[in-house]
Amino acid sequence: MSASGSAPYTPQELMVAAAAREIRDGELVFVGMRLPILAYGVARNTHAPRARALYELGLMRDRAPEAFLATMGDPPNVVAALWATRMSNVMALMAQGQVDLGFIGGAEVDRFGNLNTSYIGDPARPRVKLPGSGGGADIAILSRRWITLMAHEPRRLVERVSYVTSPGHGDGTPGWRRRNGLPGGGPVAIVTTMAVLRFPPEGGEAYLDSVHPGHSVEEVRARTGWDLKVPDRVRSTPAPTAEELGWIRRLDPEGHWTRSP
Amino acid sequence: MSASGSAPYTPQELMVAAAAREIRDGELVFVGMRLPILAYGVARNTHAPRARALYELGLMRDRAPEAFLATMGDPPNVVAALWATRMSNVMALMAQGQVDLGFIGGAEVDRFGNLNTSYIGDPARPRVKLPGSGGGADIAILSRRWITLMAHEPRRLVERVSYVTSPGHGDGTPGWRRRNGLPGGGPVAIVTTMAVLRFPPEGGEAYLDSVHPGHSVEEVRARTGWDLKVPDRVRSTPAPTAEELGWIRRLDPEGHWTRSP
Amino acid sequence: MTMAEAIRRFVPDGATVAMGTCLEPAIPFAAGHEMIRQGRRDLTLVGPISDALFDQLIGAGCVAAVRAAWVGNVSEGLGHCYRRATELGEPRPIRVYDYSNFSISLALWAAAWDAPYLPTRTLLGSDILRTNPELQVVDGVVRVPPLRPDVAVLHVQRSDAWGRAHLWGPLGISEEAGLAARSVVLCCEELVDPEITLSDPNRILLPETRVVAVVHEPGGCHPSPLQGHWRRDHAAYRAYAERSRTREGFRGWLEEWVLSVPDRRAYLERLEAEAVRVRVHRPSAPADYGDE
Amino acid sequence: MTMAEAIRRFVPDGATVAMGTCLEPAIPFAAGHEMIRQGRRDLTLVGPISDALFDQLIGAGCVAAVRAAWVGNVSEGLGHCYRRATELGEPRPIRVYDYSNFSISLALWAAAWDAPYLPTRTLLGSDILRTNPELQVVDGVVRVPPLRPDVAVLHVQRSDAWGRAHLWGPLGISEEAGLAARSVVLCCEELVDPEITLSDPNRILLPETRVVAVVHEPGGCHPSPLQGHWRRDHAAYRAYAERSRTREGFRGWLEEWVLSVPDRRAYLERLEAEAVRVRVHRPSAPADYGDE
Repeated sequence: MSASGSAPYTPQELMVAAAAREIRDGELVFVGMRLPILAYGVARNTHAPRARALYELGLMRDRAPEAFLATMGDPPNVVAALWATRMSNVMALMAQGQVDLGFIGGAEVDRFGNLNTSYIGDPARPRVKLPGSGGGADIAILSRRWITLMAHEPRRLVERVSYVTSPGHGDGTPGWRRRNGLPGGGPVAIVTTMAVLRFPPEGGEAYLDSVHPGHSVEEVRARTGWDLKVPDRVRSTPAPTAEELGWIRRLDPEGHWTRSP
Repeated sequence: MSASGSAPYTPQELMVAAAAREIRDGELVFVGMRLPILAYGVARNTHAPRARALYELGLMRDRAPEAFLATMGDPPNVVAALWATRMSNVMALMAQGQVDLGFIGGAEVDRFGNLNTSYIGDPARPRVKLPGSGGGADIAILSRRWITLMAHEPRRLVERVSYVTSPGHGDGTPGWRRRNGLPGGGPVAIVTTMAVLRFPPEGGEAYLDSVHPGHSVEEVRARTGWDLKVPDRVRSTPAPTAEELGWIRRLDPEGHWTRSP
Repeated sequence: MTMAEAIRRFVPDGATVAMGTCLEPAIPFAAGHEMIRQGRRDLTLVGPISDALFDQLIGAGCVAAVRAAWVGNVSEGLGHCYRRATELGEPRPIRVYDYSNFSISLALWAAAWDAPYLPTRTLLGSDILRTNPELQVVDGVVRVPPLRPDVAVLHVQRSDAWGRAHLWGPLGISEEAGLAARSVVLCCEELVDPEITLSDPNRILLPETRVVAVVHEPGGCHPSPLQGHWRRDHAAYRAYAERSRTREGFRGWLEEWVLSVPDRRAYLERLEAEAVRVRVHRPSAPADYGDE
Repeated sequence: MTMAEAIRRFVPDGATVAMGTCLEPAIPFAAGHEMIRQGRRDLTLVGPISDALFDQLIGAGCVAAVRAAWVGNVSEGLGHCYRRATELGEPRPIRVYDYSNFSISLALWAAAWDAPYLPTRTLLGSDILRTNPELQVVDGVVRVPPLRPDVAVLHVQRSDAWGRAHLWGPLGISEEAGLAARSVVLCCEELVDPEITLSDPNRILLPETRVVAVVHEPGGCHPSPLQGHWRRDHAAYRAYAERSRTREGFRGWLEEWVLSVPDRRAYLERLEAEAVRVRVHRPSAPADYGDE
């Protein structure tokens, strides 16, 4: 899957830029794996110089190391960290509602923002065994708001996930999270390779907010596994700026995350 | 209160020696304040070279510093410690049953080994407000066995304490601790300025085990606030050896704990 | 930030304040004395044990309640002001919430993790369950509810201006107190460059996001010890114990060592504190944070 | 002690073994490979996430159950042996107990503190509560029961022969795993004199009383990184991901890198591991433990 052949950036680069813009200056961001690691680096070096990053293995940082990170545990990520500690301390901050924004990867997401990263099919004899929650369930339940990034495919954006690893807005009824005792606010956006989907402030069902350059509303609807809500006016996702692309390519110089097939 | 005027040691020195002998080689000892700090040092340097000390503020040691300690937190106690950590980690070892022996100081103890270090009189308007539990209740409940040291006075060895800060054998009925969910084994001895009282292996009521040189069974009974059980044969507490006294005086060179009035 | 400003801004009347979290070492006496000078009232003090500092604040009338496992003078015995307050209501009555050391740590961990309570077997069979009704026995275990100080005041060996603090020696309940508290006021023996603190992120005690003030206050923990800097001043504890036996004695002590002293610098000058300064240095072996 | 002896003595068939407790760094691959060589069976593996090691043990047929939050290959994606075991029962079926990262940490803290459970709001609304029936919702909160590994295997930068280990960098769940486990096997990059370890008691990870074996195993965590010593060998993870896609590919990998290799020294020689050795050194500022 790629954007129009002539686009000066890859779909992953656009996703990183879009994710980076979700980070507000001064926020504490729970950074997951892969693209969010880059998104934090871009945000920190552009519009959010005072954003801090929290990594579940036990790190807090106020800058992205200028080295490629294949994982949050790569040694450059520890140098000049603000705190190297236990996972449970990092989780404590999240449990207290101190984490403004979290990122979670997923294999499947549904119209209510529930994520499955555990089992496709019967958990007792799954068709596909996915790696599991990691910190995903914790982020989904405890962070103030969160975002997931995903390839836009019908098998990934599904009507209802068969297994809820990381709960979003549950069954989509108003107040589902509060009724079930989930402290955090839940998902606010799904950033895909084709579009940005958002949730209403009160939760519920995702709607199409913007379509990436080179894609159409029709294409997005066709590649979404449910009848996607489309408001009257759908924006075009702003392309990555030269500055954003510059940072992405500095942080992922070999394109491990952003230029792989 | 003093031993016979000609004794070559003070009552406190005898108590330290008696307490030290309760420490077996290789044991993990939860060391409290004051005399037990010295008792660990004596035991470690005489018959229990492999005994380790645990201090609730967050230290483990395998030797006593050769410096006077007014508190467990004095800087010499940290140098070459085996572990400098959080209190909750030290308490974890005790909760797991890893602490063989604990020491607790007290203002009042009763015939069943219950200690009061909190309130004399009505807690709402106490006649005397004592400092409180510190780690005492934790040691009393969680350590495998424990010992208390006390001046032998009728107002201190009482029929029943009015407030149980650190539970011993409760109401003295068999299995009281097990019935009430207390994991540790409870008190095994009360070392006083005149005698050593012990508890039967199954708990219950203290009995007179040995009388310190210069004191008599009658004197001990007269200074005990309950009708103290005295077996047919009562030993004489062995006097501190020259080696024990040497260590006591090296660890408390000015007699802060052992030669004060 | 000066101590006076930090206390004025972050320790209001009625605040719940955790101090003395390392037990005997690193007690923020300078911060407590400034609270007294500013006439702070109705504080709730939180700590595992308190080696004299709580007694002083209580005697000065700053305290409405104590949540602690032990209040006294560790090498000398009872806390005389604590006794007068609890026995006689002088200078004012205080409410005492009894804990043990383990249970107050659990109360802070419960707050740090936003747990509704932490269940434990400690305190079973103790009358602490009778006098602290917040501690409930359910299904045979004690439920320790969360305890959230408004502010934890911590004295540490060094910090940078951004609040990355290095504390070493016994930690007591410092970490959980800082994580449970809504804010942290750091008092540091040395104010250092971030190159020092960030050279060892594992020694950083707490996230800087929790720290609201960094006060450079050398000697701020006297008479308590601080590894690498100060021995314990036993004589000062003994003198305090003796003078605080009577209310008049305590007032004299308070006037001499707190009220007539403008700040910590003047206190240390009056004291001739150099006698308890650590002169033998024992540097730790470095850890190598090399990355490429 | 050699790795072979440590695994033989302290990791019996059927043991519950915590590994990979720092998440991506400091994974004790050498210990895992020795378990495979010794044909260990019916292990229960405990960890927060596993970056390939659990996949290898599962593929080799050593594993009966996994208690973890995530099993895969962090930079490459799915764990292919894990998939074959769970989807097809090859080479044998395994039982999966799902956790999240936070909840597995709490399970270990519950064991460390001997709490009957720890209550938390995490996992509310997650189907993890459905597939791990040990996690019960009572009164609106999740009760995480204690998890007590028989042994925690930890790779650290340095230790002395008595088991006083210095570990730095992100700690993950290493501390609670060590405190919860009945015993700890330490694998250390450097075996050092006690003067080094005892010069910094705050960096000592665990009480020596918990440590049953110290194995001096340089490079024992390859291909995972170790601060100050090894970068992450991304290429090795990628090669493993590709070769393990098929059962045959995995058998070939296993033969080449585990079964035909007598020990870690031979592994490192075959590997030309020097390419990922850290060459930039960044020593931490010392802490002063001076006392008098």
